[in-house]
Amino acid sequence: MASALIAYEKKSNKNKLKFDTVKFYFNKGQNMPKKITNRFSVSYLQILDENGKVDKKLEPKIPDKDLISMYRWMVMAREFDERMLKLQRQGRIGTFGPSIGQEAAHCIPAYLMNEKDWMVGAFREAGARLIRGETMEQALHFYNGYEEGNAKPEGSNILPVSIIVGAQALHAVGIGYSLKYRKVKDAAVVTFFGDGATSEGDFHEAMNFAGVWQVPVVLICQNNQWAISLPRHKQTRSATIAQKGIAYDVPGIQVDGNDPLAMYVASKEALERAKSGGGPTLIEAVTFRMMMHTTADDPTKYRTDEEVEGWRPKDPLIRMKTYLINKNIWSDTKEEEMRAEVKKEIDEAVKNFEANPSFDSALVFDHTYGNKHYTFEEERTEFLAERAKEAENVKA
Amino acid sequence: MASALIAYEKKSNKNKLKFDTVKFYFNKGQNMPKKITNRFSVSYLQILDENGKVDKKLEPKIPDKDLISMYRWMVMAREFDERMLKLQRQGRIGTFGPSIGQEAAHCIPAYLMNEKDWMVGAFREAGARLIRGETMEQALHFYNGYEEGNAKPEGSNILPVSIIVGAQALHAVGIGYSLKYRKVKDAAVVTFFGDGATSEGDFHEAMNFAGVWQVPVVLICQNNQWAISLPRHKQTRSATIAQKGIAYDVPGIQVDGNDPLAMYVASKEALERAKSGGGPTLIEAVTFRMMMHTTADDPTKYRTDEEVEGWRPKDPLIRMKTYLINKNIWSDTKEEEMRAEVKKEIDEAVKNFEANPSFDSALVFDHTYGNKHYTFEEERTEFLAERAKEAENVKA
Amino acid sequence: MSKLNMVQAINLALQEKMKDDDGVVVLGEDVGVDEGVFRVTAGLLEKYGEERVIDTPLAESGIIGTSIGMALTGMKPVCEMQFSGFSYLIMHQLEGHASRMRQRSLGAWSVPLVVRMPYGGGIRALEHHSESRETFYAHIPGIKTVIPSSPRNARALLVSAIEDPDPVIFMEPKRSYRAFREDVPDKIERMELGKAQIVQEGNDITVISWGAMMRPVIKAIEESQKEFNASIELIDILTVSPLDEKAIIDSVMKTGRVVIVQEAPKNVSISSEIVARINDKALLYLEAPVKRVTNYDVVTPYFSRELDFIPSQGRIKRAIKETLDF
Amino acid sequence: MSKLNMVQAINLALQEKMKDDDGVVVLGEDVGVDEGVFRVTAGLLEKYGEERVIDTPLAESGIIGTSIGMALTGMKPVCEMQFSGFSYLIMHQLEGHASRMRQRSLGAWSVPLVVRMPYGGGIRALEHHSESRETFYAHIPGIKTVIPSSPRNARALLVSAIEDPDPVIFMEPKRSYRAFREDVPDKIERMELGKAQIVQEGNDITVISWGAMMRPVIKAIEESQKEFNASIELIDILTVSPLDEKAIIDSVMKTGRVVIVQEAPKNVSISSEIVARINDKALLYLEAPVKRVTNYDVVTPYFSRELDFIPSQGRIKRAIKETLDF
Ligand SMILES: Cc1ncc(C[n+]2csc(CCOP(=O)(O)OP(=O)(O)O)c2C)c(N)n1
Ligand SMILES: Cc1ncc(C[n+]2csc(CCOP(=O)(O)OP(=O)(O)O)c2C)c(N)n1
Ligand SMILES: [Mg+2]
Ligand SMILES: [Mg+2]
Repeated sequence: MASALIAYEKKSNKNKLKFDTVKFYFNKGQNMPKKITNRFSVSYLQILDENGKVDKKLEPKIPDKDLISMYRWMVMAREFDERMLKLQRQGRIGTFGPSIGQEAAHCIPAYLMNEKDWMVGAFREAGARLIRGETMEQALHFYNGYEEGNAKPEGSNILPVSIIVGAQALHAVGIGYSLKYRKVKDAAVVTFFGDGATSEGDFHEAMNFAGVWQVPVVLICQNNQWAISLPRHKQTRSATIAQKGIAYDVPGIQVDGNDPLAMYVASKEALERAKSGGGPTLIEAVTFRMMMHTTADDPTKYRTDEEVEGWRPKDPLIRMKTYLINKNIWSDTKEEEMRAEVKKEIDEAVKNFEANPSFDSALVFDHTYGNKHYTFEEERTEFLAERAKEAENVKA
Repeated sequence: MASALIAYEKKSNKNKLKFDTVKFYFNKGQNMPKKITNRFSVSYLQILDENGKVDKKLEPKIPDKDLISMYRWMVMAREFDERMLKLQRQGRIGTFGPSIGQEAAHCIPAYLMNEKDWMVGAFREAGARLIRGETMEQALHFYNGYEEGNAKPEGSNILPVSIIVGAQALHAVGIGYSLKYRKVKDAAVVTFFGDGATSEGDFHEAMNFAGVWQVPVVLICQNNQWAISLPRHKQTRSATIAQKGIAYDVPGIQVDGNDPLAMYVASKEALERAKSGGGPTLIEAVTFRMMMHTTADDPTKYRTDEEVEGWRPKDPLIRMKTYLINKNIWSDTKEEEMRAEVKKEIDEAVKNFEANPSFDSALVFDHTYGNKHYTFEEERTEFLAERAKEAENVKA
Repeated sequence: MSKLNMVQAINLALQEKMKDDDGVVVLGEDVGVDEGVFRVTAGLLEKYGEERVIDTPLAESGIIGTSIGMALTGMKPVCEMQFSGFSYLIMHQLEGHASRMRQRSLGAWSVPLVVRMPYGGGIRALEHHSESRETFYAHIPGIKTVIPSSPRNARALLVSAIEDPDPVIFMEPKRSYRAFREDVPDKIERMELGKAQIVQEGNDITVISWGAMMRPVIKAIEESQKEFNASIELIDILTVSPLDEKAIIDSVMKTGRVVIVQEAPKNVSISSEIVARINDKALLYLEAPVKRVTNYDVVTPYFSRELDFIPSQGRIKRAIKETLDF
Repeated sequence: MSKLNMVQAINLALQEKMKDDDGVVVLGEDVGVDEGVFRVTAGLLEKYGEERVIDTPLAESGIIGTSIGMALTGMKPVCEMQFSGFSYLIMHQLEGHASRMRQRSLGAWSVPLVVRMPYGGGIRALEHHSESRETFYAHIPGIKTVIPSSPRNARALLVSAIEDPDPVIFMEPKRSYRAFREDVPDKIERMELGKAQIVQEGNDITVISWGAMMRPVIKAIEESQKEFNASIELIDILTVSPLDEKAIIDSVMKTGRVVIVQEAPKNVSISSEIVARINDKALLYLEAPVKRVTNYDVVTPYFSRELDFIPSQGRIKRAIKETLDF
């Protein structure tokens, strides 16, 4: 793949900021001398379409074992989300936001990351978290209201879930700055956010800092068409999210986010660009949130079944499976075996999770600050005394 | 003037948000099927160049009396700023930020506004404020540290100076919403901000809300190349500020902000667009801050004399004067007369201002809230008692 | 008279004021089609249309900033922060503009807007959905901060907030949204902002609280009255800023003993200010130190731990006992 | 030992820590070429280059948000808010991330950053350049808020703040930036955060203050000692959160009389918390109500009015007298 895919055409007067040095581009054949000084475009990338048809010119060469592995992760993410939905309905965990339907958009880039890369996510990248080394037990603890879910996996740089929409993109840019400053080789940052997040000021500031600093950051917008009840076209008037990169001179591309091959090519190129000093990239992964926003949400209030059904054939898992089968490296038997394996892994994780249902509350006093102040130690003592009295009352 | 000037070319899939409905535009003659889906461009407008040469095809028809009046206002702004600089050096007012060099960028749009229009400024539009009805006395009171400077002029909708960079753009969009909701005819909002302001999240949110709501707002960026010590190219990597409109589907244009005719044409078109339901426009007025950021600033720390001198020939006042002279409606005698008049007006304002050097402090208790709460009345009593004791001490 | 829960009561106030005044608009994230994530804005879009019930882009500063613009033109925006945990994004617009516009212009301009925001813990929600940070707002001169505790006062206070000439932060105890119902009169009701309510009179001790804490407080008081044979005065603060100091001072002068119960952490909070006001005006009447029952000064824990930190009925009762016994 | 003003002393601390640790970077608006609008970062760019002294785009949330990212990787960003009046733009990053990352991850992650910000009035500056809003920061668990009052303690506290494992808000009293000089030792000095300083001991009354107010306070005390023949204890709080409660309580137990002087408005402020702590731990030792000398609860007026509102030497002296006479 040439690295020209993710770029808008630039014929700009960049770095020549005094307007008198601007070179004008006249539109020939026009009466009015409309002096166009800058032209931009936004591209769209799809390789494997929803009918399983592959654009051979663009098809990446991916080893079979990686293809299968990526598929397995996507299945794992799907099955795990479905299990969590059940657990939530049974009151065994709290509110959570499933990412069903968006697996390609976040699993593929996560799969392409290495140990030195940093992942800075929002809250709808369940699969990516697993791929980057968080365990299912952790996710269960997190959604069961315990900070224990945010433990850092050995040898993996992954930040906890970030719920304040958009804020984490700035952290990613700061981490990118560190990587560049420390001259860390072969390392980049991948940050995820939704279409809704692009409306927040923090997204803007992150894009702008990323552009000015030319940091190794890949900004992936999982454009799943909805921000809770707000449809994409009410979120912003721009035709694409990708074109928002133009505001910051950050290359942007719109990708079929349900196409694992397109996500592979775009993420790989963006990661390579980042690691070779080429700066940030914005990837708009066009996908769809197949489920509710969170388990506390009722999507029938704001969208039709038809819309959801219309997206079902575009499912990234179906598409990947078809591709594997067409490549003769997959079969229904293999699928069955794999699903069974995955389910067993999940069963085990749930069992482990439930064996460990609650944790010490006083821990909070240990981790509010990194060093001790006597006033907080006093508060801890008070807390423990109150908890003891509370327990007595319960007993009594 | 056709209204096609301020627009980027759009071949977009707007309003067809499902990606499967996107129509691809293939770049012919390219090997790789790069599917360009959206194209954009940014234009630059200059009509009267720094040598006084007029682009006849673009020259607007402006009545002589308006031309002279606009010129007079720009001279007024310049002379007043220069007087304030003196007053500041003499300690007769506090810190202030001169707008010398930027007169065309803000006076011309202000001149085109009517009584129903709203002006929502930042802090570097001295001339626009005068044109919209604020008095010089007010400006002097304001920069002398008295809220009295913010009185609302009769029959003019102008908000007080807004110092929090970028914040005011959102107020403008909200006012635009009201005008639209109330179906106020022939009314729009003009908001000003600097190149630095475009980095703030609030600028982004304002642009996005303006785009989504299609409100009658003209957003004018006085790109004066500097935000205190930060040069334009370190503020953002984009070649123009105008192209930031693309992120929100808000038409943007880059204008020679020292060219009164170009500012006239662009502002007029943007105001007309706004008033006819065409929505918001972003105007990047390319200009230069000829003086210090504020009187507390020392620009020699961060920029060269040559840079400043390079901009001197582009002065909007010189250009306008040349234009008037070439049109045979102006002369050095007229200039002298006018300058004398203007100076007299300023003399008088300063005299009035200094006749009224201080105001009641307890007023603050009247205007913190619109209705009374007894606790604040008690505080006022305490305040007055303390002030009285303080006065006694001074006497003693 | 209907039996309403707090969600319905707040909705009633919105309906009433929207009907009353076509300048009242509702805006925020998911307030329209979705009718608010807690359904507080149910029925509004259908009745008043998209122009007055506005689903905004996802941008809190955008919501408040544009609301300020609307308010400056004489409209009455009632905007919503989906959760108070996202309201820190609007601090600069509140501190810098909404609260100042009146004084800055010596009364020429004003910003009559309401910011509604569900606050507080107890509903097993994700991070940032459980804080009680009224301190931030209470410390800003020029705005008022109101926290209802029941359906009836929520309705009446919201009506008054919308009619108020200044910015009002209206913090809704989400834990109480559907916790109980109360008779709410059919006729529009108002409650003066800046005024506390003496919920019940008593002579031995004063308990002061607000918002979601009123429920455990009331239960703790009921038990305490019986068990300790005490006559307890209960004050519901309702407006945390400006404080109804007089209501507090009068009560302290009578009882000499005070327990303050708040959901927020202790450090630099409303309870601190109440203690300070008592010190200023009624120190000599105190027969015991004022007892503060608050959250701890720790980072708000996730939901499985949070109830260990928020004042419980038991803790409140013990504080009453301790203060009576002092 | 050199005689430095506060600007120079803060600069010294930055120089020392940048030399010490190549993870220390300075970022903010105009901190590089311009060397800060108050010249606090003078010489840093020249010595440490653009990579470590970063002139950022004009975006406060961007500054703190990227600093959080840097801090998470083991760097030590010392970022600047040009004026504290613009720091409300970073509240969500502070409350939502900087303060929480450690607890959220049970210690796996931490955010050791410093936010420097000049605060307070008295320099005839434009709107938003004069507030004292330490309340906001002090109320957020997980961060520390430090306010030096002199060149020497500014240098020592900033060194400690940069070495601290958690986010520290470092509020610099700009009115004191160049107001006086003090001997500052050549050898690096540290002061423990969370510890107040007994500036002078005394038996009759305790005066508590911090930041820019220390100067009028010291003058008022000097006069009061002479005129009222009183022995006055003076506490410089230095860290407004976490408060050094013990220093306060010990002093109150000795003197029984307290005056607190703060530049901020009264309502829900550090002074409120100090009164509350005294109530909690030393009520019975009080011989008079604690007297709070504060700004008024009004929208901060423009500079020609501001000095009428900020506690003056005279007002402080009168408060001391009143409290002694109670
Ligand atoms: C600053 C902020 N505002 C509001 C919310 C409440 N909220 C949580 S998710 C969400 C919608 C997010 O939409 P999008 O960015 O498209 O991500 P998606 O949920 O679709 O994955 C909202 C409004 C929040 N978490 N943070
Ligand atoms: C939110 C905020 N941050 C910082 C400042 C301090 N400040 C005042 S003006 C200014 C530069 C503004 O640059 P620009 O927007 O280009 O306007 P100009 O001064 O050039 O007219 C800065 C940093 C401020 N007033 N508000
Ligand atoms: Mg979405
Ligand atoms: Mg500028």
